[in-house]
Amino acid sequence: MAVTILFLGPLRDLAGAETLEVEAPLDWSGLLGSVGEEVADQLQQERVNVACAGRVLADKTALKAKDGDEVALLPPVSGG
Amino acid sequence: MAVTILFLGPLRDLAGAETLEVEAPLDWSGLLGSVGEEVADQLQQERVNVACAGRVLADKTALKAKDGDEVALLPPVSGG
Amino acid sequence: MDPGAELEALTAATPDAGGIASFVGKVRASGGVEALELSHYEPLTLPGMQELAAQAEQRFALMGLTMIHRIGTMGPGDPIVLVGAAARHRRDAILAVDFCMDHLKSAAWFWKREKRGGEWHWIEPRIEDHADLARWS
Amino acid sequence: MDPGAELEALTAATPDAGGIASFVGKVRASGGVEALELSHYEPLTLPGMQELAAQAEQRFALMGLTMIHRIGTMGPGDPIVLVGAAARHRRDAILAVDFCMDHLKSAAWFWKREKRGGEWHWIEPRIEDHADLARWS
Repeated sequence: MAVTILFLGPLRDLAGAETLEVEAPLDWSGLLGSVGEEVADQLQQERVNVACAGRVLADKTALKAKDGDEVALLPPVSGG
Repeated sequence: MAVTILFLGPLRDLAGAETLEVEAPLDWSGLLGSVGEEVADQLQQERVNVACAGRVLADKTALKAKDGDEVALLPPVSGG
Repeated sequence: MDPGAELEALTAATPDAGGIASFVGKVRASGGVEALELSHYEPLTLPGMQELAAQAEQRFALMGLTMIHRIGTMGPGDPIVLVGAAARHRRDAILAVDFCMDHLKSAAWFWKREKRGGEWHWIEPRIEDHADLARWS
Repeated sequence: MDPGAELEALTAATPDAGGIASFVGKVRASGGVEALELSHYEPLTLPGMQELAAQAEQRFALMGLTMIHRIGTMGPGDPIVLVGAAARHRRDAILAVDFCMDHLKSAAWFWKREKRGGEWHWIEPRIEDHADLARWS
């Protein structure tokens, strides 16, 4: 099993992929190291959120993804 | 020719009629004397307006209706 | 009055609008009201509504505005009034509807009475309606 | 999505409401947008909208609330989002629509991009959208 990183909205273009499979467990520094420099830069901005296993993290630097978790990278939204 | 007094909304019930024909010309005191005590009481309240010949009077006591004019007595409105 | 058809027509007439806001007021189906009667005074009512529409267009950046107020006797469930506003940006549309409805409720030349238990009762605007209207001045 | 049919259904489901307010957001027919694409993140988007509906029902005295947001690719003139609110009193309905739209625009899990001149461009919320949202907190 592994952790699936999911790129949403404009981060998908930056990553050049929809998803990325990485080895579990995955923490914040592991995430920054896995996604490439451009996405890592975005991730460090306050306006980008991270969800793990369907929940938005109040503190994304506390990420602790385990086997089978999906980690979604959530840029600023724009609906309607 | 004459002046037609038109009772709108609840004033119609108080007057017991839709319209009343009176002799021209008609001024404020003539109006008060023509419409019966109950309607006259209402007319003296600020929230009741008077229109003459299709225009709401800024000062209803300045009413000067002439032959053929319609004088409409307008109680507080309630739409929608 | 068919509110759906009116809103569809407004939408079709304003292809460049980003959105359409609307409000439809209707006779409540319960609460004991058997019928509602709206009367007006033609020489004032329509010019007043045209002036209201002009004010709304001055205040808000609108692409279209529909304002319909029925008169006569209506039954439970019947629509009474419709305001629809089309605008580039949504808040202009929503605020225009809010503005027009507040004025139609307590500053347009309509008088309303309800039939309950076989008897007609005249309705005056609620205190809240006057307070709602005062927000715009 | 058929906004007219949705509003008709909401009206039919709330016979005791005194009014129905609504907003329909759509793709503008001009301005050079060839297509609009809305994406979402399913594990968050629907629960987020359900939470938004619960907040609206807590804040306003509503009898019914319809909230639909499309995803996928849409063309000029297509509806994107619909909010309809039924209430006893009109201002609850109008304010609920205003509240839900402000949140759907800049606090719900949707991402929007536009195709112009054959190229896709991601859209961020406008400054005004954030200001609109801040009114409610």
